[in-house]
Amino acid sequence: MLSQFIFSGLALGSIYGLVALGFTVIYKATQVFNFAQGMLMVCGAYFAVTASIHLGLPFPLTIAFILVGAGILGIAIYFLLIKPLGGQALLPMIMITIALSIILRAVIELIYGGAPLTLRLPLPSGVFVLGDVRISQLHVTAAVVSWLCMLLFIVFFRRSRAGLLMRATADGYEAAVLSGIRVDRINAAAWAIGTMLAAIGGVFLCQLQLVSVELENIGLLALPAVVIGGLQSVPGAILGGLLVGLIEQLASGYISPKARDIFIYVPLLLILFIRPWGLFGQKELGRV
Amino acid sequence: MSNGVTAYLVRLRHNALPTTLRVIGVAVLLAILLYLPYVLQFRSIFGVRLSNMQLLNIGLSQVNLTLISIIGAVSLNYLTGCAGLVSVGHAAFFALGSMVAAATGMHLKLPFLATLVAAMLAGAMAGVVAGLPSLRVRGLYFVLSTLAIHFIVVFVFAEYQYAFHDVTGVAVGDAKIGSFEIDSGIKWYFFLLPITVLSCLLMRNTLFHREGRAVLAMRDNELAAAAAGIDVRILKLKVFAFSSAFASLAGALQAYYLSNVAAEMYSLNFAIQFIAIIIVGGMGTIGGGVIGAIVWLLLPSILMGAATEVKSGPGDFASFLLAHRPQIVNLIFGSIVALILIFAPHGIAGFLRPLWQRMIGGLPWRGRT
Amino acid sequence: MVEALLSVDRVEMRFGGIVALHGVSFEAKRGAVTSVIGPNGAGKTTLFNCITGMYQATSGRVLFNGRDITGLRPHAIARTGIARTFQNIALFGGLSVLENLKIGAYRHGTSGLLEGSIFAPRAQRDEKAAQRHAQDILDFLMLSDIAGKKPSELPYGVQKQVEFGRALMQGADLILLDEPMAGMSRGEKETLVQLIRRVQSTLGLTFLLVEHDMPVIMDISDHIVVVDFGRKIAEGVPAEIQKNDAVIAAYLGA
Amino acid sequence: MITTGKTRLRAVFIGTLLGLGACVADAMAFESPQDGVYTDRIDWGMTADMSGPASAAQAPWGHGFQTAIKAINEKGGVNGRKINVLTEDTRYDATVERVAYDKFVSQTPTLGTSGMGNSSAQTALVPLIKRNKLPVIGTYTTAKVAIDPPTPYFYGGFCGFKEMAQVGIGFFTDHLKLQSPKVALVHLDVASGKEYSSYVEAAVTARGGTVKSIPIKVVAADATPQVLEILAMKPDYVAIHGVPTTAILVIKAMKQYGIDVPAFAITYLGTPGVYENLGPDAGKNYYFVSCFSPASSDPKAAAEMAAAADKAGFGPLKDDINFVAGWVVGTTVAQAIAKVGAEPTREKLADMLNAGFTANTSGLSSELKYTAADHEGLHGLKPLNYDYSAKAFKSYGDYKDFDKYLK
Repeated sequence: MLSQFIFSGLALGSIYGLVALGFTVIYKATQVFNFAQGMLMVCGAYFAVTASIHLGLPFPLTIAFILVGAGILGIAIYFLLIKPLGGQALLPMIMITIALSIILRAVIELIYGGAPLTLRLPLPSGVFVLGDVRISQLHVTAAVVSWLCMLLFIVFFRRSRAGLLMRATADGYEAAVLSGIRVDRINAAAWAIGTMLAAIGGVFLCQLQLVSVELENIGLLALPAVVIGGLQSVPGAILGGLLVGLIEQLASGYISPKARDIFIYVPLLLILFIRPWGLFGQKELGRV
Repeated sequence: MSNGVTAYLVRLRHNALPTTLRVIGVAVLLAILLYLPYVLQFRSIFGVRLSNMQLLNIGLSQVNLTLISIIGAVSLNYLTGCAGLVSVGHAAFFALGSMVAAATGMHLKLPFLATLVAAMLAGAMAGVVAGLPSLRVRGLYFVLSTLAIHFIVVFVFAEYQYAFHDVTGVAVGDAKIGSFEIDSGIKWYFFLLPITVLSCLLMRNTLFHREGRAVLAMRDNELAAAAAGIDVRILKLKVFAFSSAFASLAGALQAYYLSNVAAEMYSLNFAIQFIAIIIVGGMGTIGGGVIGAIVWLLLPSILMGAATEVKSGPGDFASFLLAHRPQIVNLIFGSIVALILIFAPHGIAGFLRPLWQRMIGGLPWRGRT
Repeated sequence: MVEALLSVDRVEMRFGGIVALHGVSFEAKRGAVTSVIGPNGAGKTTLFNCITGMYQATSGRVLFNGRDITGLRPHAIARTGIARTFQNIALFGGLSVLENLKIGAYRHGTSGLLEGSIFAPRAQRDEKAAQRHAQDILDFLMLSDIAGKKPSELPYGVQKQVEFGRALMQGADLILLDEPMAGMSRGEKETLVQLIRRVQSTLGLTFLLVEHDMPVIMDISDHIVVVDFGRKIAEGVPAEIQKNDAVIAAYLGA
Repeated sequence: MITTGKTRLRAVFIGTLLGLGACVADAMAFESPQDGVYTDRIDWGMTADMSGPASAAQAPWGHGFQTAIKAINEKGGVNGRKINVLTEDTRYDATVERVAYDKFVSQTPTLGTSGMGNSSAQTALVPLIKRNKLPVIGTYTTAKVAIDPPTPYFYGGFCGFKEMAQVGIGFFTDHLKLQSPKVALVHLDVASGKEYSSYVEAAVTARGGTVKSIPIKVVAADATPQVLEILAMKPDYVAIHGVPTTAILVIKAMKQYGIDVPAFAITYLGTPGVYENLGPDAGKNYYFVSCFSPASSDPKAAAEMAAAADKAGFGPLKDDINFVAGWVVGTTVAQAIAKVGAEPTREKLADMLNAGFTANTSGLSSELKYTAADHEGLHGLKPLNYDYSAKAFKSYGDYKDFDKYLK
């Protein structure tokens, strides 16, 4: 039982981690706490529907289509909504992302209709049997791909020039402007990457379930994940995601599915009290 | 003697409309407020029957629910706009208010008005608890602590509902004052209107006195406020308690109005709706909360009514619009919020305030952003 | 000899591994103007923050009016009778000048939120007292004409004066001014110097200043404390400080 | 603050007078409320979640209802009048449901209303329904308090949870030839899930069996914990309450863990979408019980509905149980209005239904009959599943065959 829960928890957690990572990237670059992250994830699932069903693209092209679509969407969101609002207080920035999710939901329903859709991508769907433990191949694929994406991102973030610029921008907006970095481009890129990561998460979730705007609620579990991990921390987001996945499975399995929210949000409250900067984040120096 | 300051106050008064005009203004406003429920109930004005669209597709129960939401929105605006404590957990206090009203009515057999008071007291106490994280964390981290509190309260509500009430929800008692039962739209209107006006006035009045002004100072600069002797931590808890008491009152009133409420009602979207209201209306002003609630609750209905009227037009397009009315209304609505955020950061109230001030000169709904 | 109103006793402040203050001690005499000078980054503002409770000193004591105020929270220290201004003006942007001043009267009132909401007599009394006091201060500062303006509508120098007025409103015994002259024109500086003198003589208040402008410092101070790299390097009346080798070295060296 | 006390008092006084004057003027002109019946049309209300969280199921219901009325109007309407459906999108929000109901009472008066697919809101409205005397005919879900005892002016329109539990348990216990069945019940941790759970328990206990109730969250992303519990229990069959996503998660996870027992779901989960998503492998063991017949399970009975659906652009929905339910309610409403006669009123309509009324649903549902003692309407159900090779729903007998399980 336990190992079973841990495996499925880690698999789900990897997807959350992926979405949370996208969230962190956006937050680091533009200081926007993105409540629409769940809806961006849903967009990924619907991009897959368009590519695979409406356009009939083969699988690799479908993937490319999703990534390009998500990238363009992210850039468009940055320039249309986030930039014009630039540097406003906390609440307007939160609200604009909520407005974004209302708009995206309406647009999706206008294009695809409200009913859930079924999408079958050629991903492995069998089961590995290891002794007592049965592991869904889809879970394993989701976890492996999520980890690959995370690794790719970390390499990009740490090693590439663009990643360097991104980190520089995140550390200080003014300094970045002064040193000649084109902050807009970097921020737009962050939104593009954040949206792509969410979209990949969405593709996997819609394989586990249906393609539906209601997937947003699951995507919102990325919120506690990033807070537990520490808003600014890339590894924190990933580990936070894994932790939320594990808590979800163990709490549902051993106690009750209702208890899930409590087991996620009570620790979150405790963490806010004890280590407000998250488990893996860095303490921000500031005066009281 | 201070000539400059007196001159300033006199100037305020002189910019105002002449007294007779002001009297007429107040009288007309009052007459409209008194007459409004009858117009909506009988769908006619001075005996002339009005069509639904002439009444903007608005009904009396919408107005009553709007009155309740105004209390909720203004209390959130007090917390978030005036004290600078951003909360996404406001629905939790609605839930708490309805839960306490139901519980004190059912288990303690308290009468209607007493349960409202009990709900306010419970809201104030819970507000202190919900405010505790504000002593440790600020900004976004605080927002998330309110999110956590939202989920925890809704969980408790659901457990209470399943343990003591029907699976379909928590049934609150009848709204009875003595033997007088508030059972019609018009009765509710005349019960809610004074409560709403009074709640708004109570919150507004604080801002013109010592501690309420300190709340605004704390929002603008916590450090300077502390240097002026304001105990910022205690004040935050007080504001939380004050605002939550009104939110709980609104929750209890809503529960009585609907007569049955379920845990599922208090979703995150419900809380987010209040944030949207104060942003649309205008942050940090009482008027902002009022205008925001009116717009947010009534505009969709007006849009929906208008969409129903649009029956002609190029065939396919019109039928597409008709079939997707809700989505189109959502789309328009989300876009309006985004546009207001980008182009009118002070909300509709911020937009109207200069006009209003020029008209009456004074600062009746104190403008602050 | 006049007694010390404020005495700072071996105050040390560390941020992680960095030591910002190495056991600084000095006294501010009642009714006098004491200035703290030193090159940029010498720890002057840190010292102010330690005195007013914005920072918790790592060790050492601060005595005010004979009472140990070390470790008290900022608002509690303010309530013992210490007012301050900030290096970067800290006015309340959402409030008018008049209201900013009324905040200064906070510690003299007792009415709470609930009393304010129902126009309780106590709240009304507090409000009237604050209004009167604020009008007096505005008149004193000759700022009455701008009572209804928001801080953002005022020039920098006037904002500094408003902040000064708010400190006066607090009715404190000791006022800490953190670079009150910074960014001011010659004329504005002179006005402020005269103002401080006037307050000092009419109200008998004690001042502690952090300032860069040497002529002003030499002109206004009764006593000067010089800090550099977190240490006190000299102390004395202006004439002594001007001749002190360590001070000259610190300024020239920096 | 600036107006002095005296002038303010005067203003209040004048305002009050003006307001009262206006009210008197209005009261004089008060017209008797019409019941939404006009010379050429009858207004009828319909509420459903057309864009909110429950829209995946309720929007098809709404379309089914509208399609039925459209078809009737095209045949000339009812007694010379067209039925004009006023649709209100409730987004599964109890306050919006309340506003919509009040709207149909007097704002844009209708002869009656249908839908109301939110059981909490329905419970809240029961006292109002009694007081306002606006007939509610054909609800998408039926709250227990509304029909037990029967609420005047309230008539259900969907299969009841109790009957679903009884027929499902009865059929599968006999079908698998079990003496004391072991049943695993996966249900949502919300109100209706708890209610269904109690009915299943009663039905299983009556047959000497055991039941284990396993809750799942509406927004679950995975059903591993639930299925592991099923695995540990080794049930004879599984009963499922939930939304399409949770049903899919459970069935898929059951397959993953090699649990090869049949599962039957509540009516709401018998949609082509669920079967399509499950695929033939996992879907062959998935059944549901229903009081409605999807078009493909009985093409002859569904001929008229299928044609109307195709014409209205809802062709793909005709196999959706929710669409059929909406259609059945639509035709029932039209028949009821027709039976009342040339000048229908709310009161006459409710009196007629209360006196006894049987709708002709042409085989698309089990018998739909209202009596003074029974306002629920539909009782009979049958088990169905999907034949992937024939691309059609397949029913296991006729509705009447399973009446023996109803208590």
